[in-house]
Amino acid sequence: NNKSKNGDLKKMAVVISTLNNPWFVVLGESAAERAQELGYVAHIFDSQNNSAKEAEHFDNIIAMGYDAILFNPTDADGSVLNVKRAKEAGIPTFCMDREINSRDAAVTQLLSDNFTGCVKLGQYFVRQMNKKGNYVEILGLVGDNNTWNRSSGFHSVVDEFPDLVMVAQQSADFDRNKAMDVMETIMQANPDIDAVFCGNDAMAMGAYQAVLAAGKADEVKVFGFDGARDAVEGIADGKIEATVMQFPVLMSRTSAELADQYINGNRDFSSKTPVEVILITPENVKEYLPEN
Amino acid sequence: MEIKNNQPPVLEIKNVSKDFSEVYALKNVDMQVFPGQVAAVIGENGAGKSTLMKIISGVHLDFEGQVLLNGENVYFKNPKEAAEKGVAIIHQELNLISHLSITENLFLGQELTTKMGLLDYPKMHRKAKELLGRLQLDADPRTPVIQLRVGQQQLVEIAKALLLESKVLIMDEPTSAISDNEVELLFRIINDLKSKGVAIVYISHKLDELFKIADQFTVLRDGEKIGSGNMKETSHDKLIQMMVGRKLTERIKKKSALVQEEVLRVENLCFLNPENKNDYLVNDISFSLKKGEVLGICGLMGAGRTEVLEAIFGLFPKYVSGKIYIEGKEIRIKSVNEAIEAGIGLVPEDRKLQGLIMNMNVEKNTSLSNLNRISSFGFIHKNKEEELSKYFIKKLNTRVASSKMEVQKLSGGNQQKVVIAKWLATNPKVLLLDEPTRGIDVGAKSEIYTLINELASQGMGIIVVSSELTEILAISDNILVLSESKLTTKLSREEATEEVIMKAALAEKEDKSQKTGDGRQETGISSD
Amino acid sequence: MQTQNLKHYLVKFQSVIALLIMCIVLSFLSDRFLTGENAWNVMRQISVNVIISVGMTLVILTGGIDLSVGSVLAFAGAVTAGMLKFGAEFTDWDIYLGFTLLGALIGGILSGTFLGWFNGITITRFKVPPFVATLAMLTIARGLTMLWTGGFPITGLGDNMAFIGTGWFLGIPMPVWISAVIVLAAVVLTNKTKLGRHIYAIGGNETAAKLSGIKIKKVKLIVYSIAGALAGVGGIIVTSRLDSAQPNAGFGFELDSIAAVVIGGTSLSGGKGTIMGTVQGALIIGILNNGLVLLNVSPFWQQVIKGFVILLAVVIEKFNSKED
Amino acid sequence: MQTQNLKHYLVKFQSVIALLIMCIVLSFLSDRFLTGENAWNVMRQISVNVIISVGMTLVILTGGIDLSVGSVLAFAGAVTAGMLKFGAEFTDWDIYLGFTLLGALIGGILSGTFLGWFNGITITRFKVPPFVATLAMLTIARGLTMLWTGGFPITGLGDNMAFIGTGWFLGIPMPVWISAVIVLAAVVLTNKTKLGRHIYAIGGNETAAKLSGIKIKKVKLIVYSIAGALAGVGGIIVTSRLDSAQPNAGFGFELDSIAAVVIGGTSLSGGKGTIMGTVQGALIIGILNNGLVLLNVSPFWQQVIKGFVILLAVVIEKFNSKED
Ligand SMILES: Nc1ncnc2c1ncn2[C@@H]1O[C@H](COP(=O)(O)OP(=O)(O)OP(=O)(O)O)[C@@H](O)[C@H]1O
Ligand SMILES: Nc1ncnc2c1ncn2[C@@H]1O[C@H](COP(=O)(O)OP(=O)(O)OP(=O)(O)O)[C@@H](O)[C@H]1O
Ligand SMILES: [Mg+2]
Ligand SMILES: [Mg+2]
Repeated sequence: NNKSKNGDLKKMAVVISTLNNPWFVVLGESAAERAQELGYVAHIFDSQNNSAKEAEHFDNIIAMGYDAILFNPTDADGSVLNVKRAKEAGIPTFCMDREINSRDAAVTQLLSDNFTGCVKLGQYFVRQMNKKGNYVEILGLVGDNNTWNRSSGFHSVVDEFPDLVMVAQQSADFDRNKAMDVMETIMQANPDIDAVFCGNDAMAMGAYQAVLAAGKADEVKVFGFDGARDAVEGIADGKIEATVMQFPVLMSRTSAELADQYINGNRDFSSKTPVEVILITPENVKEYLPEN
Repeated sequence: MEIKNNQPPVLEIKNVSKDFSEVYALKNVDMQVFPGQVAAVIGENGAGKSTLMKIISGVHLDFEGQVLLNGENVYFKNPKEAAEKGVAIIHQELNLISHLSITENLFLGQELTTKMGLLDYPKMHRKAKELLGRLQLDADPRTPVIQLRVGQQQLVEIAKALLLESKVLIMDEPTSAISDNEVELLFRIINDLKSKGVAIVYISHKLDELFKIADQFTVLRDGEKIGSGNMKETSHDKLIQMMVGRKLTERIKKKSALVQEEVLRVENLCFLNPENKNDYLVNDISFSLKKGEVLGICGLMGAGRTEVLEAIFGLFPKYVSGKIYIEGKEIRIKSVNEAIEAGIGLVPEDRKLQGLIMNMNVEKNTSLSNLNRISSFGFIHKNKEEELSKYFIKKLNTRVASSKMEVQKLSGGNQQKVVIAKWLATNPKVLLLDEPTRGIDVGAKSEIYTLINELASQGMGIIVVSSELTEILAISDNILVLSESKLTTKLSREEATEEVIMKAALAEKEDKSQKTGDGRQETGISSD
Repeated sequence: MQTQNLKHYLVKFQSVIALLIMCIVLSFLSDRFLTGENAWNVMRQISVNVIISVGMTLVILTGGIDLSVGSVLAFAGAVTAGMLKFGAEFTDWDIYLGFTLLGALIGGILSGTFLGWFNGITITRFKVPPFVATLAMLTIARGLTMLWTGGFPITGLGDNMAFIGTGWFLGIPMPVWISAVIVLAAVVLTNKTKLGRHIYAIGGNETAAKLSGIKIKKVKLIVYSIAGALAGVGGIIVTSRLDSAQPNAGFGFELDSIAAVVIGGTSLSGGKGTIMGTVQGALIIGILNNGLVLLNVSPFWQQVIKGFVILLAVVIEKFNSKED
Repeated sequence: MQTQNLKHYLVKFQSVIALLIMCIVLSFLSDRFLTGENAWNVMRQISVNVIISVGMTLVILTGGIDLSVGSVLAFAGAVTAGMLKFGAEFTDWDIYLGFTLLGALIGGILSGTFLGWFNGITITRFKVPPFVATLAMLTIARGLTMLWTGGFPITGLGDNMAFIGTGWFLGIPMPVWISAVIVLAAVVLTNKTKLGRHIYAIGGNETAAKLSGIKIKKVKLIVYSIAGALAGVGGIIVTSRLDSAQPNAGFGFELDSIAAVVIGGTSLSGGKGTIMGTVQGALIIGILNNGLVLLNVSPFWQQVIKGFVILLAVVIEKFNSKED
């Protein structure tokens, strides 16, 4: 029964941290799509990476009486109050991809674990590098906790190996263009770089462009995170070494389905619903190419 | 010549020198000012008059020499301190905040407050109204000054200084923007202040004024004091000789070389007030201008003289109606460009705001309306440009160090010549001059008169708007008198006298005040 | 005289007209728009922008600009949260200072004021153009915030702190109270005090103001400090509402704030404008954001429409005031 | 006369001094800084900023501002990439148009020009203040880019396209060539042409310019169109360099660009400034970014240091030009 009391279709709000990044566009659009398939009206809200903006969206969503929120938070801590407010107003929230630091505010959180993903990536990284060499890390937005989750997951493995030397750690704000500029300059300061680890695939592609332009595509191994389409293709073409695939489509479709179950009376949810992340390397890339 | 006086001076300047990065503006200048008397300071443009006044009033802080007030050495750190010690100044340039009201401008920096520390508007408005009454400026003190005309703004500036009730009042060209009517008024106020023992330092390029009002004079030339003395013991010519260091040829009355060929005819020119659809700024004016004729336009402040010129020049095509003929052909002027193409040039009233790009050099200002002529395919020929400006520098005798000098560094007279040069370079058939000699020294003035004559005798039609009757009388062949945006009289040079003109200038005004039963008399008109 | 007066009023309330048109259109398009709840919603949402825009108005009235408000806001929020949560520890002297909520709030506002004052100093003493000086502060304050927080948000600030941003008092949300008080104070400041006159005078004609004996440097210093202090207040509210000081809070706020000021009719060249105009400008932006969301316009289209509506709002204003 | 001349030269090259000091300090701190390779690196990195800042300089010289450059850049890049990759399909008429590289490039630049022209129209015909008009365009163009790309990057544009951003010609990177040609053209435009003179005149004194018969509206329209076209060129280079048109490309470029112009000594109130000054401003910013990364300064500190160095650079300039 997807009709509310006055006969209109029930509504789901999809609140996305930012639509300035294709990965999140996929997340938002597939959540909305699935909700519509299930017979709901679905609307996407763009928080523009701004917690204050997100709070405004929640105010509006509560005022407009949505029936569920599929939520991709801007911040683990800064978004908690929003979810609590929605809960008080009787609107269930389902977190997607990014975590909030509260066990009971959201109905459930569907998370692809950034930390664990980067641990896997780190282990692969160490193997590819034969435990030694110079590498560069390019961080995302330094005020963003995903940046640090990924970075610390990676370092929790890689820092165990003293011969792996991080010669530079710089930020490129998750931006392809900035990553290219930064990488070019880092290569000026450090001629012998063996690898670069980037906090997302956009930056990995930017770093690859820099490496390519410098004629060092064969020497420098590029690692990314996200499983963005061009990065996956890049792995197949031998441009990128590895990335970590998160499954935005799976995650968002599942969250829409769980919300539907909740609305239909199911209350049996565990507070976290982990969604697998998969390390993509040339060995398994075939399965994940867009054609498949 | 030395000034004789029995009283001690209230203000004394000793050995004052001032340089602007290596260029001396003042060299060892002395001066004395006595209570209850008017001390005139005269000199050519750039002689250093304003600079001296700025030193006295605490605007310029680094100078050599001494300023003594009541015999005591003083050093004002800012204009406010000077005002507090009783030295007030009316600056040459208008220093009003255009979006603030009259009251707010008058009390700027010395606002009256209530006990709670908030502004006391009722009290300030009351005092402002009182003061405006004294100056016969009939305006609501709440009016933003931007809505006032230049002359009225000048009166506000004067009022601002009067408010300070100072012991020494410096007036730097207070009459350059107001018409004779208001000048008379100002003189009465000055006389009033004199009788109260206020010392006044008075700067003006209008020598006739000085003979009416001043007691002593000091002449500056190139930053040096050339002489001083009592006004009664000197003459017009002696003063001029001291100022310019040479004898000026007497004002040339132009040979009447009038041909009958008409260059401009205006029929039923109307200019609707953009703010008030029932009001005309120019109301149904027709006249014609012959080749080689100098047509003077006069009237009181706000009579609509400027608007006549602006209407012809195509500045407000939406609000202007009427027919304009150039050399017998009717033309429709919808933009400044079309006016220029038709052969009209306008030297505007305010050279700083309307005439010049202050941070551009002489060369570029001169060529601004003539770029088509000195460029091909949109590229400017620099050498032609330089030639052009050098030609006019020579022709107008503009005093500049080089044609690459920024115009903001020139004195007023030379700036005015640059504006005129810009328009002469367009080779106009008709040249409109709005207050061409405002704030210009006698030397430069006579040069501009000579120039006007010369241009006319070459066949150019010239219209001159001026607030100075003597000027209009000296240079025009025919005179139009406006009153309340209507044309009241056309006079030939022979018919025109100051009395006739003043009467015509007041015609509509009196008419109106009678009609509305408003008995308020326009006072202060006396012609001599 | 009668029609003159009417016209005068029309001109005076020109931007109210743009606002009214928007409200009428929106209330036809969405029955959710004209509800009390939504009204408080909008008011609460714009309160932070109103607060920093009041400071921005003062700065712009003097002919300056302040690009650093967003970063200063983040810094002040982080300082408040840090003081509240961790206190101040001086390990060298073995001193630990805890702070009460009030202490932390004052600390936050003072830190904002200090950064604003620093802006003022670079502008008045070192004669750096306001645009460059505050652009530099934009990165400096952001960097300081990152350093202070280590890039991580500071959370868990307690219910008292949360009350400032989320509480209600006499049926009105706290942020609305705070912004109302600040707006009132600023209206009095600009209209009824010497300082207010001097601010307008400096923006109108700095030379003339100087010749009238106004202490330009002092006034500017005060104005930039006020802007910093108000950014600090904004930072406290944002932090309190989220129960978390975000290191990247306030990103891009400078443009929103300047937009509110300019749409409210204040001239960027200074000397002309009012606080109430700015409030209306912030309302226009706030209602627009709210309305587009209420109407479920797609986020991509929202940006396009928002741009056109802002243009339209300004054109309507201009059109009304043409007679000025 | 001799010392006068010397002083004149010192003043003329004032901003070069700030630049020199920076270079000397950096070459002491890093032996990698003063290498030919790194020099090309810096030049290539600033080329996009230089190109859009040339347009920005012209706009600012007329007394305006253009906040929309970043979004226009993104839009033009997306249009180019879209045309190149997908062509234009008119399903209604069953027409499919493919585009050559040249066609796509022209399309991209024209789309930028159009948005710039639209800015000019709102400013001159509807009398919207430049700040508001271009702020509106900032969101509009971003929204249009999102709509055009659906929020996804357009990638895989081929080697010919890539050559524009990453290729070398006669030992010099292509983007440097392009920016050099544009700078040269702009220097000629500002110094040698009627249009250039009119631009300065309008910014110096709009009333006087109008009274001198200059067509204010036309000149402004041209200038904003040029700014749009140059943003388009910038968009093409960014797209080519990344082999991908990013919907969020150019975000925040307006501030970088205005900073380059202002640091280069152009006055925000118009009428005063030079193209070469802007190039120096862009160099200062570019070298600063480069140096901080070369020295591997922590990203947190980078922001703080960057702010202070910009302040310092401007203070040094001011100090040198005090004698002016
Ligand atoms: N701020 C300044 N910087 C440089 N030079 C200046 C400055 N002010 C005045 N001068 C120069 O000092 C000299 C004296 O100028 P001043 O304004 O005192 O002349 P003035 O006698 O008042 O002339 P006028 O009758 O035109 O008002 C001029 O040569 C002028 O160019
Ligand atoms: N800015 C303005 N605001 C309102 N009215 C104005 C303005 N400028 C001019 N006017 C009106 O136009 C009329 C003519 O003014 P204008 O300045 O042309 O007179 P003028 O004869 O040239 O005097 P002036 O000696 O001041 O140049 C005035 O009566 C006045 O009402
Ligand atoms: Mg003077
Ligand atoms: Mg006039």
